Amino acid sequence: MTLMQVIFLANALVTIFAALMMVTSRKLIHAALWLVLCLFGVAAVFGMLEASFITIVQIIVYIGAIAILILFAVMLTQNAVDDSYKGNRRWLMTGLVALLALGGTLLALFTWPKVASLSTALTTAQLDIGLIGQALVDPQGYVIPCEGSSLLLIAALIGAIYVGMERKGEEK
Amino acid sequence: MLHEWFYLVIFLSIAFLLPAAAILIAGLLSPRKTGKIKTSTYECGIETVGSSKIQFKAQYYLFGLIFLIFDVETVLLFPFAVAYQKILLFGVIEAVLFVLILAAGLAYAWRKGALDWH
Amino acid sequence: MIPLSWFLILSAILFIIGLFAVITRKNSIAILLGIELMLNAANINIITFWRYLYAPSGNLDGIILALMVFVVAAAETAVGLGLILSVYRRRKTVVADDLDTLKG
Amino acid sequence: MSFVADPVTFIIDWLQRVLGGWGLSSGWVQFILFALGAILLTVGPMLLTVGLIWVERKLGGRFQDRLGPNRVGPWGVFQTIADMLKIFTKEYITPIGADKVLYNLAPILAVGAVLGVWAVIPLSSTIFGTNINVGVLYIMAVGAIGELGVILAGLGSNNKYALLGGFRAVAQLISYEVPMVLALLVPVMLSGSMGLNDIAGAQKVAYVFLVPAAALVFFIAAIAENGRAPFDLMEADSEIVAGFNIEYSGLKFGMFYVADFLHAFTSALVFSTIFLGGWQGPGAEQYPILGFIYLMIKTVIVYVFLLGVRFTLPRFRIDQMMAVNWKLLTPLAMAAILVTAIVDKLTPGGFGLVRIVALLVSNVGLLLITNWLVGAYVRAHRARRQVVSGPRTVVVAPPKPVSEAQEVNA
Amino acid sequence: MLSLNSLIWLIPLPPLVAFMLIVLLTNKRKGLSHWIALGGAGLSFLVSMIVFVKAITTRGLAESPLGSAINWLPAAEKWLKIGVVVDPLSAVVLFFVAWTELMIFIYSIGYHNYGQPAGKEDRAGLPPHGAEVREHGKTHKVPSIEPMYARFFAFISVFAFAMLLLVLSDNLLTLYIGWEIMGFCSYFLIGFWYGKDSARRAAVKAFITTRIGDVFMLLGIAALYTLTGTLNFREIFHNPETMSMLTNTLSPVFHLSWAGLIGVLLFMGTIGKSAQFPLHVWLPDAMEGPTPVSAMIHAATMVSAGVYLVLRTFPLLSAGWSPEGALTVPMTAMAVVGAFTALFAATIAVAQNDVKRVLAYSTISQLGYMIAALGIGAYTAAAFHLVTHAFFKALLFLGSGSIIHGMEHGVLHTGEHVDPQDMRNMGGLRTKMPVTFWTFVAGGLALSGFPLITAGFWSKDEILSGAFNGGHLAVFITLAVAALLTAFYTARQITLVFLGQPRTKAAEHASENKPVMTVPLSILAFFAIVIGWVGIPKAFPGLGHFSPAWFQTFVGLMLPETAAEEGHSPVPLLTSLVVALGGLALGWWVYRKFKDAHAKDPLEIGVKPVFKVLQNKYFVDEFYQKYIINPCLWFADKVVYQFLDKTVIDGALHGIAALGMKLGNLLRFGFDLPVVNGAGDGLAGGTRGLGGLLRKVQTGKVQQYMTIALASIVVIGLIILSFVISS
Repeated sequence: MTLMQVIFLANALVTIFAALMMVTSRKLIHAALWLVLCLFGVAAVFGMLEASFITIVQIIVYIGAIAILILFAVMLTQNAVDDSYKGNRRWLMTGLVALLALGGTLLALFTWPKVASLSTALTTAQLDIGLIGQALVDPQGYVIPCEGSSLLLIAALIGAIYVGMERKGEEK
Repeated sequence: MLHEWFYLVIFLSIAFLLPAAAILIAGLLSPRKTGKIKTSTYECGIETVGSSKIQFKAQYYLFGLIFLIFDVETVLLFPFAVAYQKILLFGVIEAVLFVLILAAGLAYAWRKGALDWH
Repeated sequence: MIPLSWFLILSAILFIIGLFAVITRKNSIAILLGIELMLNAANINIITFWRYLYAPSGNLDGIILALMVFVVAAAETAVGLGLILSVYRRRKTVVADDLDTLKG
Repeated sequence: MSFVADPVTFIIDWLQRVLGGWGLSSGWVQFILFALGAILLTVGPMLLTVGLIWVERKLGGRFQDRLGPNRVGPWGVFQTIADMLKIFTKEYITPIGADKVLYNLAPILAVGAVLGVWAVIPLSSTIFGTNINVGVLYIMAVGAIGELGVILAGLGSNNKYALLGGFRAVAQLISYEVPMVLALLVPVMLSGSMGLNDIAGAQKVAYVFLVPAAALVFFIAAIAENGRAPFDLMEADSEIVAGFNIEYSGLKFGMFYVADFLHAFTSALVFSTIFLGGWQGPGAEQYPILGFIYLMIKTVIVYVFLLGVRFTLPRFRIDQMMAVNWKLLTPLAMAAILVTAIVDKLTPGGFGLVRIVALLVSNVGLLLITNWLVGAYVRAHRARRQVVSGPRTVVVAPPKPVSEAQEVNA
Repeated sequence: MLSLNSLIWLIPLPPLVAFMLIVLLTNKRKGLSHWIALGGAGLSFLVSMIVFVKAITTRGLAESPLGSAINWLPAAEKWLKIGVVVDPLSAVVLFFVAWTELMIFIYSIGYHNYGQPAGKEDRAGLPPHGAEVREHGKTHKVPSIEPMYARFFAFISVFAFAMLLLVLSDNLLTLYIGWEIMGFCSYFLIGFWYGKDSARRAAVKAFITTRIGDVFMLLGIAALYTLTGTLNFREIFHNPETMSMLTNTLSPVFHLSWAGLIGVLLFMGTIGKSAQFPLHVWLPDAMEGPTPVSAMIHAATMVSAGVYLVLRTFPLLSAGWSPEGALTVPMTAMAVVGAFTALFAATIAVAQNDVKRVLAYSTISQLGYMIAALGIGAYTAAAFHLVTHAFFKALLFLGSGSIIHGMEHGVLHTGEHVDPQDMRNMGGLRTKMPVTFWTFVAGGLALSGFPLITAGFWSKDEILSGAFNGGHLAVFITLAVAALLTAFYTARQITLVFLGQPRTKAAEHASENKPVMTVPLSILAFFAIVIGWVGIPKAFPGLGHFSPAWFQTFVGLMLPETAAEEGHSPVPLLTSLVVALGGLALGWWVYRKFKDAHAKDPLEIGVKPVFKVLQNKYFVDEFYQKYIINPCLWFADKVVYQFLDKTVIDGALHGIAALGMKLGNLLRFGFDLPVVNGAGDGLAGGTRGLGGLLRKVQTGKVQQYMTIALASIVVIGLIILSFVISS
């Protein structure tokens, strides 16, 4: 068991624990915060996979923006009744189905030949962010996803604003 | 590559442990006499009014939303910025287009009055 | 070195937990949280496959796809929360089960 | 490399040899060295903060034509130490109903986030925490964690005003992070890398002179990020009773205080690294230690300038603050990016005079245009309001020239 | 282009055009209509005279007759031709037809009181009742004009067209068409006053009886056509091998040769048309029609058409006969029927009181003469008698019309209700109506065969000598007796009508008719006398060698092989003299003292039972009614209607309908409702049930959908996995 594997296992445990706590925590704020912790774990996993840009983006976008937005939303809808997952009746059955699904996927996973392949070292050149930048803007590369994402973003922005803004009519 | 992140992990853990340790020590040093009045929520000294859960205005969500969109935009722009010296004018124009589209988004928000804090 | 399977197992577990959250939680924001978790699990998978199978050959598909997942997640959360808030403003509830007007 | 030129690397090599000698595996040696470096870079700033507090209170007094602390020790130098000791022994009062975990975690995150920045700042060409290739983004990420700390403080201390203050602070922080980040894009574009070391190294001519617009935007956003001076709405007494750290006492409150002061100095440090060339200076390559001194000089200058701004400008109202950010800074930042991107691409590479002049002229032009636009906007805004009051036969005193800041929130 | 041959076509057409014009355009205007009719008849008269003169002057008319033919019906690969022909026979017949029809047309103008005022209560369909006229103060009744004046002229024009078509046609088909149109016109004209019930019944009776004859005739024509493939006279009669084929091949009926069979069939047509014995009943009843019609039908056209047919097809009937040999079957039939009818009709004529009915029966007997003559082979004699008879019979009929017209004038004048047609009410009209008297006497003498001067004598004499010379004594005797009776009833009629004193006031007031009626009478009288001289036979002692015997030679051309041999014995001459003069004297003597209109007829006093039988026409009508008509009616009613129609056909239909209903019900309740509807409803019910089932799934709760989706993904995943693992 090398150091990396130990770190990975520790991190995996923390993340899974955080995820479980997120699902089972009664208060919504706690659920959100457990999610943040879980996101840190995921960022660590990205770090281990040597995708430095993705790690940092994960932290900035997910924790920096989405988590905060979620916290805002939680605060905005605080007066709604706090739900306790125990109350609703279906969790046992879904739990079983989920486990079954998990078993199924893992089973499928092990039938896949390359499952145990190991990673190979990456040269620093390959890790340069500039490559991504070039790829993003190069017409042969991924310019369409890039421009597409900008369109998606603006659409989301306009949509969310339109939906989110309180219209004069119904301030109750 | 890994040892850099390694260093950062160590650095951050120390960065978080240091104040924790300080607080812990202060906790030990400082006296502990809790009283009902003392621990009640501080309302400038007067009794607390209403429940602590108050109705929030929608601006918080709107600003959070706009921040999120622009945050993601900036993140996507950074690789372009890094590769800026190496790409041709065409790439630049595309990035400019990218920024302009989102500027349009900002203009829309501005026009719809989502940016005002009322 | 960490074999590929470990990452996939981790992402599978996270995905299932996310799914479980989406199905069982009553509060629609909790559902959104679950979705976020599932998206992250997917992202782990993407980056893992990129790292183990495509990184040596310099192919950047994985990274770009991951970025796209981020963009989509951001957009989805923004609009989702917007919807939830407007529903909350009108219906005073965020419980998913109350919103069943599309009942057959 | 002699000790004088580059003491730090000299010491590191020496230590490596010593620890190697003790028969430890290279991994562990690496670990110990990293730990040592990290401790240095975290304890250093904490101690530095003590000095900073003193400097700030002294200079604040001077700005406001008063003495500032001069009782404890010569010129009040030990005043902050006295405060520190006091704070250490203050009692922790945690409000009932407060969420223990969040309440206690908040100050730690706040300080940790600020300290985190020091990891990536290149103190000199050779001395730096780590030169990860996503340095600038790392600073943004650490900033995000700082915001998280603020939120936890608000949420944790079961107090209506704390909650409201917390969220208002976060709203301000995240709004100002947008122009800051956009401004950071410009130096990255010019230097071609995100690592702060590379940016500092690439600044043969300080970027302030190349892209003053971006520098200005970054500077204003940095001030707002700190929650200092004109934007210090967070713990403004007149608004919401010391903002989110109402329920804190003892060192937890102290920690917020430390975070606040350190953040100011750190942002000055980042500004000088990115826009003033960091350790760039005559003979910096040969004698890295010189680089460190240059950096410190530049940072102090910027810090003093920060304090100047803090102690002169009155506080923004929250809607004005938001308006300034979204309606002025963000568009300006975007315009700066666009202008520099296009102009830089059109002019020949390298630090040729043409490129410098072109960039400088375009940025200054941009600043002038924005200034004119703001003026026009304000006049239009006031004119419209003027009409609203409409003609009244009562004799009206001639309207005083109302500056933008005193506008009363409708 | 108007060559003579195509001119012939012009003869029949003008009356047809006149008919069209009258019917379609001018039936409202009486004057205009009768001028159009007259014009048509006049034009055809002129053309026929031209053609007649041309025909007489051409040599060898029989071999190459005038005429032309056109294609009419496409029959298989060659066309069925129709055309007109003028050979000696048709020329002669054309002559007398043209003359008589013109006279009748002129006469009928007067007869229908053209120019008289219209009667108030006169209605179409009934004879006019006379009109009130106010002249210088007093009103007196005057004969009113016939309301259906134009209609009358239209029909007689068509009648003329039909007769001319029949005469001129060169084939049996158009002959038959003319024959049928005449039958049709006779129906219309007899039933002219359709208001009278008796007129309607008479018209139907005439039409049906002639129809019976026509049917057999059609059979004959059809047989002829099938055998020879053509109906053209010249192609059949002048074609030796067809004639030999017809005579030699045996027909399936009674072992008759085909010629014999067709001959008999055609002769039956003639029996119907010319009112010979079995089918003569319709002719006396035909008197119901206006007198010009009776003249037209019973003198000039209709009846003579029958004889003309036999004349035209004589070669076929007499196929295989030579003057010395035995008579062929059709000829014997003709001889027997002809002779018997002659005697039979003569006897009935004697006992009739109606002036027109006497003439009707006399016509039947004279036709019997002609048929008998043809039966014994006296071809030219029959033709000659046909011509002479047409003239004096037309004269007699128009004369009787004039008498009746006069009597009606008297009746209207006196207002006395007495039958203007009954001879007993007349008497002493010779002073009242002199022209009618003299012309009527000329006709009567011609009919009875007054020697030397009247045409009737020469033609009847010819027949008698032909009969005698041909050795047919039985026929000779019956004809002689018939001649005696003819003379007797003619004298009877003349004395009853003209001689003596007027027996009723109406008779006293009878007045002479206008010239428009008397002029045709005198013209016909002239012909009745003169026409005889044309055919004086050479063998006649005395005058014989002077006369050219033009008629015999001219008409003789038709039968080149049977040259008329000259009979030398004086016996027929003597008998005809005796018979004629004796009959006349006897008739005058019996009826000269007949004074009282209501007194019994002297004959009746004499031979009461015989008279009664004769008066009632041997009860033939009653016999027919009882033994033929009633059974037919019974058969029609009971068998055809009751049984066949009602029970069989209706029964079958009702049965089918019932069956259909049962089947329908069966299908409906057996198959339609349970199966088809059942399936449909079942399907609908099933879908609704399924819908209900599925609705439960649509809970509207998003998370439930997610669970279902997850469950299905898992199941599918496992299945796929199992495959992956197993393979």
